[in-house]
Amino acid sequence: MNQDPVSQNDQERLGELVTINIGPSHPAMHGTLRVVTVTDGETIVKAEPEIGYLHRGVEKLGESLTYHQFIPITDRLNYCSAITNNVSYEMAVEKLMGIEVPEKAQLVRVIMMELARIADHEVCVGILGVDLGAFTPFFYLIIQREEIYEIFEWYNGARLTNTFGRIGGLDADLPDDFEERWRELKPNLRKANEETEKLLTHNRIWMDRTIGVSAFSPEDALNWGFTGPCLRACGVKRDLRKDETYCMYDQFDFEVPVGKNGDVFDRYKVRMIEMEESIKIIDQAYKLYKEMPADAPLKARVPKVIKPPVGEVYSALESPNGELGFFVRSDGSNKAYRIKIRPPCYMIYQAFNDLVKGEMIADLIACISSLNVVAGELDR
Amino acid sequence: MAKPVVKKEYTLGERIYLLEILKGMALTWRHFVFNVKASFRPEPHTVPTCWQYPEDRTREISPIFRGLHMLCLDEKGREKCIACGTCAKTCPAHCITVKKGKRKEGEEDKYASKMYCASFDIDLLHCIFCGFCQEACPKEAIVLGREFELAQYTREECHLDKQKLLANYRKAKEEGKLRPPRKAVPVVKPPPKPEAGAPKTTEGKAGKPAVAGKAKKGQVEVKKAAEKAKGAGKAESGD
Amino acid sequence: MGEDVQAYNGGGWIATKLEWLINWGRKRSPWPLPYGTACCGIEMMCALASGYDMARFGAERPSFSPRQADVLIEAGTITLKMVPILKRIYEQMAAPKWVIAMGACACSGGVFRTYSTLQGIDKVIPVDVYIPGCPPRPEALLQALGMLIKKIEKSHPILHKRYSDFLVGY
Amino acid sequence: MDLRERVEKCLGPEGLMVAMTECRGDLSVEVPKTRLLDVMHLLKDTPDLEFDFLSDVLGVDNLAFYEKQKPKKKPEGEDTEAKKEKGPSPPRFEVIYLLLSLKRTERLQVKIRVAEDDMEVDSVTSIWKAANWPEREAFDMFGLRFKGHPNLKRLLMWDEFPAYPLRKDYPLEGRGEERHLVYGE
Amino acid sequence: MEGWVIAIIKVVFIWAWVLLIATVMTWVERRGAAMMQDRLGPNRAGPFGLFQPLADGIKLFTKEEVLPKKAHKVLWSLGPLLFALPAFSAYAVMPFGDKIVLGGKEIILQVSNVNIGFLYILAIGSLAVYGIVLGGWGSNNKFSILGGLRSTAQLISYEVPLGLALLAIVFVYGTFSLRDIALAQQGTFLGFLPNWGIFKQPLGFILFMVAIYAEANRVPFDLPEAESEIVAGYHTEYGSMELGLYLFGEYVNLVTLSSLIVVLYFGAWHIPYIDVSKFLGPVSWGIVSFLIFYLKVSFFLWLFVWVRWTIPRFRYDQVMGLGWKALIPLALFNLFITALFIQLAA
Repeated sequence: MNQDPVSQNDQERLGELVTINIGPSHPAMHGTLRVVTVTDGETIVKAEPEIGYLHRGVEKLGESLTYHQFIPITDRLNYCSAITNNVSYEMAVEKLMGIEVPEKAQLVRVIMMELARIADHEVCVGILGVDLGAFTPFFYLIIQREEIYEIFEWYNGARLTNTFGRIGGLDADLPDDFEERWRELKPNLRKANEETEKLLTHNRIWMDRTIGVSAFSPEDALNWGFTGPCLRACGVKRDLRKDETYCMYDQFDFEVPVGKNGDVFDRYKVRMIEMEESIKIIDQAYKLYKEMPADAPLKARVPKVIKPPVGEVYSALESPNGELGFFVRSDGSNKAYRIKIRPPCYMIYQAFNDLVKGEMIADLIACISSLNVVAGELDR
Repeated sequence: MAKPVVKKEYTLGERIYLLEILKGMALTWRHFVFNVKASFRPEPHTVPTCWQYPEDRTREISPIFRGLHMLCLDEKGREKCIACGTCAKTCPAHCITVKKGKRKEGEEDKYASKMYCASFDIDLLHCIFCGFCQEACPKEAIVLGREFELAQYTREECHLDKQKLLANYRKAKEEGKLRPPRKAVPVVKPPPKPEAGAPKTTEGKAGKPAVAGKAKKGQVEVKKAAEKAKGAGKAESGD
Repeated sequence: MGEDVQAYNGGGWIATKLEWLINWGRKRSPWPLPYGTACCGIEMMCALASGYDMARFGAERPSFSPRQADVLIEAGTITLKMVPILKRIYEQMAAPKWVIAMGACACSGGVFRTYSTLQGIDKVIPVDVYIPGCPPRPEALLQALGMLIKKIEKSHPILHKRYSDFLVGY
Repeated sequence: MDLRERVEKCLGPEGLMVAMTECRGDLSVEVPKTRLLDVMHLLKDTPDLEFDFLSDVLGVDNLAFYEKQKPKKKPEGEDTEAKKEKGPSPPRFEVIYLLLSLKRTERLQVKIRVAEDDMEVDSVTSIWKAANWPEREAFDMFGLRFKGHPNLKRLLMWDEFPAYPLRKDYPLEGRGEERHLVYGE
Repeated sequence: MEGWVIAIIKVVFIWAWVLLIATVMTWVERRGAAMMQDRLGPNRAGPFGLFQPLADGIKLFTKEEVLPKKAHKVLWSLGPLLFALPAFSAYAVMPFGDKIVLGGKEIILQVSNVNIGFLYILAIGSLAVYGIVLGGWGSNNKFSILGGLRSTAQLISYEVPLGLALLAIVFVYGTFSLRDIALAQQGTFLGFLPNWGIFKQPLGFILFMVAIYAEANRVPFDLPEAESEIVAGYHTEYGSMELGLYLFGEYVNLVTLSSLIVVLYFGAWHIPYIDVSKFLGPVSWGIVSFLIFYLKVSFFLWLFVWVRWTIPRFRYDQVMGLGWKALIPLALFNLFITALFIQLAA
């Protein structure tokens, strides 16, 4: 946070300024965020986010659990898209051990990660709508998300915290009925997105509320460490799937949407388009998957007890929110010496004061939901 | 700092509010009519997107859903568990406690192996239903069932002891809700030695080069639970 | 409490009917305070939204103002930093109030046995229904709500001490 | 020219490089703590490096690591370490900066070692604002003090929290801090 | 004496009737919203969940009353009352049907036919804002006071276009009495258009609609209680029956405003091109006119629900901008045009 105290000019008027504490129990604060705002009427002079209300000591826990046992903990970071976290962590450990994951497993990972991305974006867009007073799109989107969860559930038995994959590959193949489910789901997803667009995108109230709100320049965004949709909304075409490709993403044909202003509207729009692109990716990945032989390996040969050699690696992937990285240092034992998670929204949220300064309280709400700050990965 | 924004030019339709609002209203109206019609369908699953849960159980729960735990019996009705404690070691939440017991003479019809669990406690409130215990279990004794209605009034009721675990199994068996056996995941074939071993030996530093395969018998298995479909021994020798 | 129940059993027809009516009102409109802090919050959202639609039970209006809520659905981890807030929210709720602890974290801290996590909210506030699971399915939340409704049915709002403060005149 | 040589060429002449290690393609370079800002400026502005994006800043407590590694044979990272700090206690903490060059999509870890008796580190918030919260977190978790940080106070734990929880000598389940706040009236 | 009895009967009747509508309205709102959102809505309490509002009422009534420590006691309890009462009082001059002839005595379906009904409605309508402001102020909560302030600014801003739109109606019909306006909407003009306010004042109708959405604090103008922004706005601190009064008062307000729309713009109890009263006896016509009136009202009530669950809400400054920059000039323009037409016609 840019912690410069309230400026001199403001100080003189301090009598008129009101401090409002928003959160942590506030409908728009997703449970655990808290922003202490200093407002002049409804205009925000200063907004200082305070985090840590969901700090569960995940990193410390990672030092006392084995590499394998830490997988379920990663579920609980960004719980909207748990699968991306799992894969990111597994990729880090695999990198540390030098394991090459079989191609088929990578394809399944891609399919699942993209499904998780859609689910995450759906929540984000839906909540953004709710926070701006449009309740209905949220419900349309959440039904489709429910279907996605059904796919997850039939894959390995959990809806949200999937504990997807294992170090070195997967623990299960795609279920047999995946194709059927996906064929059913795809048009519904598109329809729900279309309906959301219909209800929101061209509605002037929505446009007024979102266009130009908490706009951010690309230079600032990079300096603050933005990644993901929020960075792309600023007009920087950066996507780890393309730039530092992993999991065979280089074999898929998809667009990386970019915005212009970096405002709430662009973030919303980028997310909407990304969902569509994700659908495309899943189609392609599933086609490749089908071409693989049925008994193609899904798991690399991994020792029963995972003891990576001494060393440290950083591995990142493009989670729905941006660059999700895991720094893992091993001391040669079966427990990680240090695990550091680089959550994407952590970097984004620290620029919050700059994002909302000068806007109004209602915009603060819009901004916070458009950033898709997930407390689980923010506080860890 | 918010930067100046290139304001998008609104079209006339967008400018006057009403057009888009009417379009949106038409959309919600379609949903409304559809759902009102649907709500007169025979109970309980009326509106297709809404499961009226306590009555309407038409939503299928995945057969491999990770729900309530159970301790399995084999075909002869003997307890499979050998109290090896692997599940307890693997559990990230440390919610399983197993106590060993030694089978006495004349108890062969009760316990499948020489060792059995004298007590088996699971603290449901700590459990995170990750399924690692069933994956690690060499005998497929502990399994997460399909039961998901777990709410209780008190803490004590959320404590699963051995009797409850066995009862869960019997109940699931009665209802035909047993979990299907896990399918083994195909693993990369071992023979081409250089491929599997190469990155580890060359790049691996002083740390003990991670040995692929050749796991010692009885070692704590954290991985590859898939391989113990029927013959755990076979899978291990195959390694 | 025992005495209260005794007195209740001797209660007249009016008291019985009145209690029935009050209980009916309460059980048919348990407005939730969705206090979703972590993963369980997402499943709670599913329960509130179309798929399962908690509104069917009258739990339509998620009241984020504690004064207006009847059921505190505590879904998610409570950290030690959050404890004072949770406590305060509970204290701010008006008298007939119930708490559902949803998920392993809320019930017992779950997998997070760490320096910063509260090991179960029942150390701070009384809990009426526990839901194990991490996170529980939305159905489990609805089941818990059903159990809560049963609990409400059995309560004696007029003669029971806990709920009768504001109905002393009767 | 691969990254390793370029970094060497950039930092070497000025004596800014203490050691360089590579693990699975992740290059990490150790630099003297006192000249951290110079290094960062160099890395950011040198034309064929251009590490203009800061991914993350993290602290590491090496207390247990040293104890564990002593009897074993040393990987190269420890080698230099052993030479330098045999007599007194080795610097206990490390701060690792994960840099990224957007144009070249190359990553570099910059490492400094911090002794327990001198926990002051120059803050890089003047170069990258992104370092703001990560540095605060490192302060919160390890007690590393960042000089020049605009607002160095606890981030994840509450302000009065008496310990630094991610240090290796701090137990996982804590020491019962502020439990009175929980159980008492 | 007889007049008194009739008046009291009328008051009690319409009071109960409005209460009933408002109650049903809460149910309609919930079920309607649910149906639009692909879910079911409350369906447990009674058939189709119809008793849901009753259950809410009982629950709120028996809930503990919490008076915040630092709240201003008098203002705090005055707020809900001041909010709910004007909504009812406004109905005093609202015609809700033609007339019934009972035993040779003509009873008009209106509590009192005041010849300045218009002014009364405006005056009473602007009272409701005090309920919100006092409640917001008395709660001693920052969110409440924000809600209260928002509501003040909003209501005052939108009272102007509302008044101006109404003024145009007065120009057209040349009377301040609501009953006279209602009666004047029978028949057609220009040969084919029904003699309704909406056809004589199309622009005025739109302005009026927008203004009353703002007056009723409904989406898109629900800033005073904008849930995701300021928790629950002015009633954040209210718990038991005071909250019930606020919530209920809102629906009563909706009924009043919808009735106003119907009286002013939608031909009250008249059906275009057909004079139903000719086919019916005096008593049955009274009842039928009453039913027609409320059929129309229910459409507008439904519209409130429908719009609410379709669109997002405005921002505070946008509401002000819309009110002052768009609606008021338009209303003035409308007034000017109306005056011009009337002058030309004369």
